[in-house]
Amino acid sequence: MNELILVIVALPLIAAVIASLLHEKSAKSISIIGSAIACLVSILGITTGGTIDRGFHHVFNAPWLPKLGLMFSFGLDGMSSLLVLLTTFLTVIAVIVIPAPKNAVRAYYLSILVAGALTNVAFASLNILLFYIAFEAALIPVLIAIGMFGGADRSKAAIQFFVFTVIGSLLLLSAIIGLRIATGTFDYLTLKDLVASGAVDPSLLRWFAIASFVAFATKAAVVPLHAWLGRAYINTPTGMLLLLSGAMAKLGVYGLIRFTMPLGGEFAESLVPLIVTLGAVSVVYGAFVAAAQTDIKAVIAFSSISHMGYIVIGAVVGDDAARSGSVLQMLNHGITTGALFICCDFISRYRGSRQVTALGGIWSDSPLFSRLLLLFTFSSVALPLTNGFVGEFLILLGAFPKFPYQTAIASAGAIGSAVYMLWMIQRSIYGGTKSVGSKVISLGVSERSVLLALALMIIGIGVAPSPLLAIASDNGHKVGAAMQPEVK
Amino acid sequence: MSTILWLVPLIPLIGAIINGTIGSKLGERLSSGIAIISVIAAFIAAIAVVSGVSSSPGHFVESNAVAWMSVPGTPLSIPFSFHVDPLNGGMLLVITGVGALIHIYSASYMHGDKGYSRYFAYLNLFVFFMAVLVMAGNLPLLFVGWEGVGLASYLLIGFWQEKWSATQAAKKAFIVNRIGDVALLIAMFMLYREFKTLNLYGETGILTQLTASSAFHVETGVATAIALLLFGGAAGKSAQLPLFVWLPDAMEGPTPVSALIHAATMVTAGIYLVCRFHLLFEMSPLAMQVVAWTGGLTALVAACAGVAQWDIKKVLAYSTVSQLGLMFVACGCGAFTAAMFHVTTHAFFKALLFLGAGAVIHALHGEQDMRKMGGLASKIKSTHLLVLIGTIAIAGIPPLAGFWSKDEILLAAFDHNRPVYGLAAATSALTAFYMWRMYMLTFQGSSRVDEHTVHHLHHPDTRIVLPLTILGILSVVAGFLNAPAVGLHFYSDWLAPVIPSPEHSHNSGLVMGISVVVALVASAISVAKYKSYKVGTGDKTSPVFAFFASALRFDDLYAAIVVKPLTAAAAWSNLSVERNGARGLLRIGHSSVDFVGKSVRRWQSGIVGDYILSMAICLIVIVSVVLIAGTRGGN
Amino acid sequence: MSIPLNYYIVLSMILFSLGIAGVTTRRNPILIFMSIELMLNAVNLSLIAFGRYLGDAGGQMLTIFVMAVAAAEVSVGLGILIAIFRTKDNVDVDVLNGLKG
Amino acid sequence: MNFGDIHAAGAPILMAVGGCVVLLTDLASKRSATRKFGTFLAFLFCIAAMVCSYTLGGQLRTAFSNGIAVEGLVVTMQILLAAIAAVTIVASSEILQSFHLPKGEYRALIMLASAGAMVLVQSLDLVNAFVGIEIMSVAFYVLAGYRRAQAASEEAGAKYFLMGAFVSAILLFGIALIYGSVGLAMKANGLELPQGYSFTNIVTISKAIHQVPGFGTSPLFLLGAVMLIGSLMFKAGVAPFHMVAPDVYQGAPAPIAGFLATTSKVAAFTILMRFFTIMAGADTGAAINVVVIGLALLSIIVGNTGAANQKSIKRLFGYSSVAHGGYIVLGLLASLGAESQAAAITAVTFYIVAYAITTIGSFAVVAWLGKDGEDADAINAYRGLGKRNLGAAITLGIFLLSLSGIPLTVGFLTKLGVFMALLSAGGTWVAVVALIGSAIGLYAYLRVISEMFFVDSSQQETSSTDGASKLIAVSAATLVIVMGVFPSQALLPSFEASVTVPPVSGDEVK
Repeated sequence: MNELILVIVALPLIAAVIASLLHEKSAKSISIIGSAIACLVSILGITTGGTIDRGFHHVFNAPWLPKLGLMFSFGLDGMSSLLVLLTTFLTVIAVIVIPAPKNAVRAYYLSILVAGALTNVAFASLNILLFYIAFEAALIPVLIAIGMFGGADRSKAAIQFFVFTVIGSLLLLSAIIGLRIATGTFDYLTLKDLVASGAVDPSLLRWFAIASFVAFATKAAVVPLHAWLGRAYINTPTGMLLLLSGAMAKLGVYGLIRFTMPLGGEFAESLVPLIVTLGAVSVVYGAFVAAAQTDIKAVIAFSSISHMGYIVIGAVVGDDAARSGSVLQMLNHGITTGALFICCDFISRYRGSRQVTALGGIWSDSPLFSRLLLLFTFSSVALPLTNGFVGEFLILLGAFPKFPYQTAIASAGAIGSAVYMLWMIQRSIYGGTKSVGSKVISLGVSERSVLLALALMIIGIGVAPSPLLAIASDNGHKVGAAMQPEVK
Repeated sequence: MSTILWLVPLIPLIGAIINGTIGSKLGERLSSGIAIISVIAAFIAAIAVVSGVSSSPGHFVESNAVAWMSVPGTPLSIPFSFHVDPLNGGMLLVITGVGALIHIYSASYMHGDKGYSRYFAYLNLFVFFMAVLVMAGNLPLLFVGWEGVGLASYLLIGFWQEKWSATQAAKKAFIVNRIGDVALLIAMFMLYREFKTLNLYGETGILTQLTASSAFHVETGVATAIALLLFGGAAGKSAQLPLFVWLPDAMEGPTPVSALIHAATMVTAGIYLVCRFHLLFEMSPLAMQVVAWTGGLTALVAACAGVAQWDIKKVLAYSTVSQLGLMFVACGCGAFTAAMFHVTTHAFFKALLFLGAGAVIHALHGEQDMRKMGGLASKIKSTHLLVLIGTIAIAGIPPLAGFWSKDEILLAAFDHNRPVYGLAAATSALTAFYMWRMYMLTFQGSSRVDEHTVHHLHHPDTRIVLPLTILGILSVVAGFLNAPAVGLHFYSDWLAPVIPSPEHSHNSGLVMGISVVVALVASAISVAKYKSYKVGTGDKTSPVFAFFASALRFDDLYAAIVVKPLTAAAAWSNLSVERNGARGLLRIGHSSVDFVGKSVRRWQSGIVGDYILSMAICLIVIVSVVLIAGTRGGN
Repeated sequence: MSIPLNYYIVLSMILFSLGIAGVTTRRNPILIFMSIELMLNAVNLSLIAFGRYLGDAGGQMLTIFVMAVAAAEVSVGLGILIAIFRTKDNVDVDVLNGLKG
Repeated sequence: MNFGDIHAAGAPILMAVGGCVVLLTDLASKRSATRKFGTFLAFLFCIAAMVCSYTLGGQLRTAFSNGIAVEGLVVTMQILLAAIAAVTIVASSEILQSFHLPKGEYRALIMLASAGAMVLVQSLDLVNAFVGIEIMSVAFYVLAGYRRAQAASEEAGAKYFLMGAFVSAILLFGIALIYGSVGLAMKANGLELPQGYSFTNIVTISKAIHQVPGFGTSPLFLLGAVMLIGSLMFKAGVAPFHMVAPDVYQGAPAPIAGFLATTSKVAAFTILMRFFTIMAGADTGAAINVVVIGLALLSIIVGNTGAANQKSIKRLFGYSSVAHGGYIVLGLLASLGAESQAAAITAVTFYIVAYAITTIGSFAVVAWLGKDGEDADAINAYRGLGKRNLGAAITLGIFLLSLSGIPLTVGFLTKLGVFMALLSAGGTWVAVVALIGSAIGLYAYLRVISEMFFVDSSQQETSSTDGASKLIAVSAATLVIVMGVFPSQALLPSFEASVTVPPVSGDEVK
């Protein structure tokens, strides 16, 4: 039972290896099977079970390089189990919906599956060094996907993305090593207890707080550390983009909740106002930049700076409701933005362009697609009874008492999202058809079912979020409380 | 009872889902049938609910709570729960009732449109959200309805989405509403901070806490802030200054939509919100002043704009804005009963007028310009008669509905806020003027309709006439629900449990006299002026007229001070900050690396002599460093 | 009365510096060789002086090593230089600038 | 002088003898037959050397009147050196064939150079160190210029020689000064020369440093030490003494370049480690630390930035070797701290081994992709390689990622080790600068990866003929990954080499 996470990680990898060995035709189906089973298994991960240690369940330990203090130690709490589920789910739909590039089918699926698996390792790891390794190694498949299958500007985008994010994580590495030297362990729970008991030199914790914040904020594309995002997202192939924007960007926020806040000591607390302000700035800035785009993929890309701003605020503000909302919103953002990117991919495939100037009239010839896109749009606009509203509402509600002004500014971002999303909708699906080589967007069975499933999730989470909130509310901050290990 | 509460919103929702999913396959009869029946059913349920309210001891009925948003380990738990008391009970009847009539009307009006079932899906969806809005037992749920009706309005304004202007108007409506919504949202956050709950009712509910004397731990400053934010939301939804600009454009939607959403129901949500929180508003005189003045100014501005419109629907749109303004005047003067009463009567006669206008437009194959109308009285008699009733009602001529409800407002203003009374009085004069102008231009005078159309007039069928008739009757009699002058106050008694009845004012006679005179005089002038209108005579040349026609150029103002700067800011942040700034940051790192690399490679000149030289130099430098550092470190 | 050690050391340092100066300034490989030889002999001098002063054979022994090694080096180096001279008939070391950057 | 001594010095002796034997057999036998046989013979001697030094075991022992010492570190390094030599000999058969270069001499030179390196690695007396260095270097000069026909190779040889000769003079002067200063200090303080040790012996030096007050900071000694360290840094290709390295690596044929790069680094850094360990905890003032930090950071910056935007991949590897030299020096810096010493030595040893494997592999790829002996040197020749020759592209990609220290490659673990040692020695800001430097390096390496995978090109598939290099490259890549994921319990302990210096009998201790 404790090996659950190993299964979740291993299945896609095995599938990837098999797929890359077999003929191209079978690659897709095998990848689907592997990732789908992993997704189903990760549903089990939500239920508490296996060994339970200080708030984490399915705790698994095995030595990797004990001399370096590097262990395969995994454990899930509500937050990480949800994020693992999200990652596996996004992997599945990425494989199902987005067709692989003709020339290198196997490499493509390989990169996606490996990226998903490594992201899961990071989400489930209870050993900081292991987390770091996965955190950084997961960049390689992304690098390859961007560089090999990306857009026009791919090689530059790939290098920039990689170097920029690695600089952040190198700082994190130095901080992690510092912790190890001071405490002699990489084990998250032990470190957490040590820090909580004030046994660690605060100057070191300060350094950890700063370095890890930089690393994680870069990952979560918090302004002004978002510089890599624009070019990277626009040039990332949609399949990988689902994982990159949907799951990996969440590693940043996850890191803030899991590591920076608990291990950063008082200094991390003193960073909170800064982080919240940056979050609010990201919300507004992202909206502004998104509003100036004409490429719908770019609109969605920059919109996610805005959305991540909310999530970051909720993550650090130190209010249970806000933090739970933030965790839920990570899911929501993964689902909604994923759906939007998928639709964007359809549009560019069938209409031959992503420029709003060349689009229009999709509603009249592709009604179902258009309605779904409209729904996704309003989920992104955080309309009540869609998933987007629940998350943002809880985040802002929780953040308001402590940071009224930042929260008010962030709330105003809701106007911005309405502006650019509705503008995009108006230009792309309303009106009359403009582009010459435009075909009717005909959804296959699998594509249709995936989009409908996403739509149902959006409504479902919007109407009945409580079960997910119950899981999401069991996140990092509780571990400290349940200090004494309870053995089941 | 609680289950019936659920029926009110859910039946229309089911109708919407059916029409939205398989509607296109059902055919017109069936899909319109489903829609109409669902709303009528909702209406019946509403009647049941309201009767339950009147019969229940506490004058309210409450549904059971179904979990929605709740975070374990925090006090936060927000259920789906409905609460109906006299205040929103009355509105519920109006919404479902008028809604049903308009559904029936639409069944004929929208005949032949390729989006027929989609239209009814949207319309049902609207009824659902509107019901949720008024029945909501807590603020987030109210917000669901609040933004939901915004969504429905967006979808219906942009119903003909091939039409650029339509989608433009829809977008504008949603975004302007969003501005108000954000204000409401922040108000919600503040309320949560103050009251530690978002429930409106129940022993811990916000309103209950407000009634309790303990409520006054909220100091006035906070109360004012919250009240103003709430009013901000209301101003967005109810098209008040400065956010009224979306409503005239909203006329791009089908006319029945304008009747239902943009006249009878949705736009009154703002008044409902303010009345709901009247205790809070009463705690803050400043807020009351703001509400009253905003209402008064909006009323006057819109009335001025109404005078100068040629598009029949635009006239009605501005008149709606202006009437809503009057309602806020009432709120601002503490006459919440009057406000709610005017909401009701206005729903009747404005719906009547819109539907009548719709009938006219329908008859004329979509012609909306009054300059191309005239002399229709003889041609479409039933419509003419009913529109006439509506005109008299809104013009404030006794004994029709408009007179009574408006009179209450004017009285309250007269008693509490004379300057605003002046605004309101002027407004009612202008109202009478432009309504008669509209009537005369449309039905009287010489026909300016082109020949072809005259001979092929669409004559309204029963599905159009019936709703008009019912609304006509209501517009006549509804006034007597609350006519204190003649000793009738059913309505204020009905609201009494929620809103205390106003004390009798000794000025009523005076005010009533003034308003009657004003209304009659204005009407007379208007009739005289437009008895025999010829195209091109007079007024549209004058700059004042043009200024009024453009609603005091508010759109241009916003374009100048809001839209342009923000667009510029967006472009700037994209180009200057994102392209050159953020990516410039990358470029700087990149080029600095290149720079160092270049110098390193220049150092590597390839000439071994230089190598040896630089090595010797480096050695000497190091040696000197060592000898200095070493000897210092030594002692 | 023998010459103090310091004299030898200073002398050898001067010689060594002269050698360095020669190596860095000259462009003719033969002269560079000679300068290097000068440096090596400066080293030898100092070694012998130290050895003599300490009464230790190590110095002299190392000197022998140095001589041998220097011979080996020179032979190899001359070989290389002749090879170069064959290709480009010019023994200025500055012509060796194909590899740079 | 007994069998024990012979055994202790067995590896270099075997290599040297092997070199001569190979040379002679090559003379004796007919040209055609020798290729296989000579290679086999050389290979055999290399194996023998490995076995010999493996049998020495890990515990400390000295030989030849304490002229040389043997312990875990020496064993590891000698095995590594022999392996490098063997691999190089195998890898070079291609170029020897296609350029009609004399084979016997070549193998002999490789083995002699390796023998010299081994001597240097295990020498405890600076005189032996000097002899070792010279044996190694002289062979290097010849090897660098071995492809006489080609101007570049010739130039490389000449430059290497001129610089090398100059440096060995400096080295000698350093030795001489140390010799003198130690002698004078002991004489002045009436310390006895430890029994059986000479003044130039590291043990004696350490005794002087630790027992003579103020000796560590005496100008004479510091001057000598700096000259010694500096010239060894030159051999290791550390900035600012790196300048000849990129030229030589670019000029020499790929297998030779790989040999030079690795062997010289292994040897030089090992002896440096030994020298640093005796200075650990000694009062040498701030001097040595300052110098070492300066050199390390300088070469990290120079190496990584210099590697950026290179046109020649061998030159890129040259600069990257400079950068990695810098990281190793950081490890040495940590080894100056008493408490972080063990960790530092382990880290450095591991780093050196990993670097040797990666570098040999990288140069092997360059040789592999070359057409009939000519190296595939121009980076734009790698454009679109992923499409043409995926195997080679992936292999090189692995090496590049390892060089840039990305997790799941050995490069990450090496950097991790060095930084752990460094931070535990308290060099936080040094570490941060170094980290930024490695990010820059990442940029340089990614350019090649991007050329290989991300850029399409119309170049034709080059049919590689060099099977040996291919084999070496692939196996090295495998090793890089395996060591990166499981530097398994079998591998790690041997790196827990402690550089030990024979204790000085206590009676002199005052």
